[in-house]
Amino acid sequence: MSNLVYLAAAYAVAWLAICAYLFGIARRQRRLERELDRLQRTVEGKTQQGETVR
Amino acid sequence: MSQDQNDALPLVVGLTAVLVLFSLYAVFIFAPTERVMGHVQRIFYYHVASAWVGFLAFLVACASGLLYLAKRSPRWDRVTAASVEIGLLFSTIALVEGSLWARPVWNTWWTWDPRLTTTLVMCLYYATTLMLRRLGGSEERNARVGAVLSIVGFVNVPIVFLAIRMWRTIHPAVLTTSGFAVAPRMLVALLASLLAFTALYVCLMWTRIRVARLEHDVSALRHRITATRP
Amino acid sequence: MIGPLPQSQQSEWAIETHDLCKSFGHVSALQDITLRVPCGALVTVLGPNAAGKTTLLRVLATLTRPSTGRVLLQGLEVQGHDAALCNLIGWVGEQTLLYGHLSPQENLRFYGRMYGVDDLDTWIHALLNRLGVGERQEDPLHTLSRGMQQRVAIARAILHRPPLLLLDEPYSSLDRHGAAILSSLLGQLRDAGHTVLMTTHDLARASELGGEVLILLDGRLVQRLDPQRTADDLRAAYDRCTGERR
Amino acid sequence: MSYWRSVAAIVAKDVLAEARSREALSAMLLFALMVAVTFNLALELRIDNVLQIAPGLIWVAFVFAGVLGLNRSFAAEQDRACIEGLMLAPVDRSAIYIAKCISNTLFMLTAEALFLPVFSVLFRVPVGSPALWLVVFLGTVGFASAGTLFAAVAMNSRAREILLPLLLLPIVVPVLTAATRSTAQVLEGQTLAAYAPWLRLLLAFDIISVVIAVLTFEYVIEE
Repeated sequence: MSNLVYLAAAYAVAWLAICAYLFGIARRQRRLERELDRLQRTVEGKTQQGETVR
Repeated sequence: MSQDQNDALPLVVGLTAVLVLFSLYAVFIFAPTERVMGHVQRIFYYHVASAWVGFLAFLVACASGLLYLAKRSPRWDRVTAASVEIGLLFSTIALVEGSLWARPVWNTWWTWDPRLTTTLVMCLYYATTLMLRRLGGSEERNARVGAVLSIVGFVNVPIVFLAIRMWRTIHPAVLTTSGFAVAPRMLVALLASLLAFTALYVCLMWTRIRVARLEHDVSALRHRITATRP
Repeated sequence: MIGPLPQSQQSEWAIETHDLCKSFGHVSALQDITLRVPCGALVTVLGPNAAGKTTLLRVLATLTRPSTGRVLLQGLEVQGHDAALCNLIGWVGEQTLLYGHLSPQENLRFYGRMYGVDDLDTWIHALLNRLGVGERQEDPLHTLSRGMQQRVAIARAILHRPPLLLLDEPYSSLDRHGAAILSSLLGQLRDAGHTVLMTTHDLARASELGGEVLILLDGRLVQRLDPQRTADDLRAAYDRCTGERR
Repeated sequence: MSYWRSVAAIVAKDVLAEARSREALSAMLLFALMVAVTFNLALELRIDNVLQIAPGLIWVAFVFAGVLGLNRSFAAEQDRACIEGLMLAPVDRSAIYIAKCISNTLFMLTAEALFLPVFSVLFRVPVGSPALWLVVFLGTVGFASAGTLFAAVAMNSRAREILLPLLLLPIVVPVLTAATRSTAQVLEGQTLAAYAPWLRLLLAFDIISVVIAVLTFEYVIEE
């Protein structure tokens, strides 16, 4: 019966690792999208002031 | 083009979810319980599947490394980097699952079996190649070196395996992989797991590469802004 | 000692660049450099620190790949590694490219073999004497002062009689005597038909050498002064360029 | 022809510089001996188990000393940016690789030739047999050929001293196992037939590693 512990552990480890990885990617993506948004607003603000952005 | 990709992603994710659910059904319900090892044998399916994805990922990294050296397009470098990272994830999962299977069946956490040893050694190697990218240096050089390392690493896999197998046959192996008869239903479960994990690999690659591209865009924009600052 | 170059040059331009850009990551070091240097010219690239002078020279010397744009040396397109190109270029960089445990003579003999130079020993002897390293030519290089090492580095650059010399701050660490030797050598090389492109941050040096002066600022060529300009013209132009930036 | 003339010039330059400084050689030899002494104290090497432990000990000493020598070899090229001098020379990049590989192999073999007799005296292991030297030669070529490529990779990075062994050791696992096993069999006095498979593996590794390194060296050497 205790063998089931190993079975459960093996599947738990696999899914936990994959989910943790996905979660890490998702968090990074959200952070980057926010950053991109902020930067694009900065660029727009600048062009409105009549500056050219190379 | 990137619009198309974003449209296709939910479809791929949905397909993957279906495949994963089916594989879980096949592994836990459809496949019969193995006579000698009992339920714990069900680790086998995901263990093999994650080992397969690890191998596939390093193969893809080698191929995209070759393509990078030929084309010098950063796109192929992002594929290499993502594939090595994901390959490392799945190889590690395979090692841990193997360990959790070996403990109840062979009464040991680890054996210096050729497959296990090769996987461990190559994991250490690929982890170092990822570390190398974090040490800084120009993006272009990192890409070039990353490509060469992924090619060299993959070519080396069979040689390491062969060497360790020869080494094991000379040292009498304490534990042998006791084969068990694979029933047709077990084969279905195995194939379902392989398919599900391959689909999972595609999904992970997709999102990982997209994040890498985003990262590139953001830092390009940031530098453009600082460069034009009066 | 320095004979005239064989008249077999394929192009009237020693150096040609078209829209040359180089960036490190997202930091741009050179922007849209379009440049033509005729064969046999002596050109000085003048600019403050971090203007991109070294990057420009390294790109021309094939040591750094440009991000975009074309470079032609004596009409030969620079792409990848090519023996014919290597034979054209004589390079003096920030570092001396010499081996510390070998003597100046042994260093030059090694590089001479790499380039397949004929009658090597006589030529090395003459070169080292010309640069005033004659007495120290058999001592290990690391026992020589930095200035003496710089003289050997200059000898290394002209060892294979390249038609094109790319010198990055060649006067650095030379004493007055060494600087005088180099100036007269550069004059001699120009008379023999060699093209010389060198960088300096030193306005006085640029105006003293004569020849054309290019002013490089923030990775862009901002001004070009022909050889007829006076020292005062140059000073005024340089002050105006650097002043505008501030 | 000028290709091999350049290779010979670089090797001659390396040998001359090493003959002057003896930096790499003395570092490798002393380090190998120190490894042997340390392992002796840690593992309690005795006459009755010497044949079990000696082969591994010899190769561990060679590998770590070799890493030291490889790092040293490219540090010398970077000292006054000499590597740029080599890159500017009108020779194919692979000639630089072949030359550096030859000189690294030469230095390692010299250090090993000095190390083995001392080892033999300290641990009463006979090292005279030509078969042993064949194994040492093949193993060293494999190690140095892969090592030269990775030393060039590590050269331009921060933390190069750590990077080289981390990259190199997984790749030379086949060399290490083949060399250790065949050394053990030679010391046990077995016939050539017994360890011929290992020699074949070593030879195959040597060839593959040189071919791949010649093809890829130009990509890692550029800045």
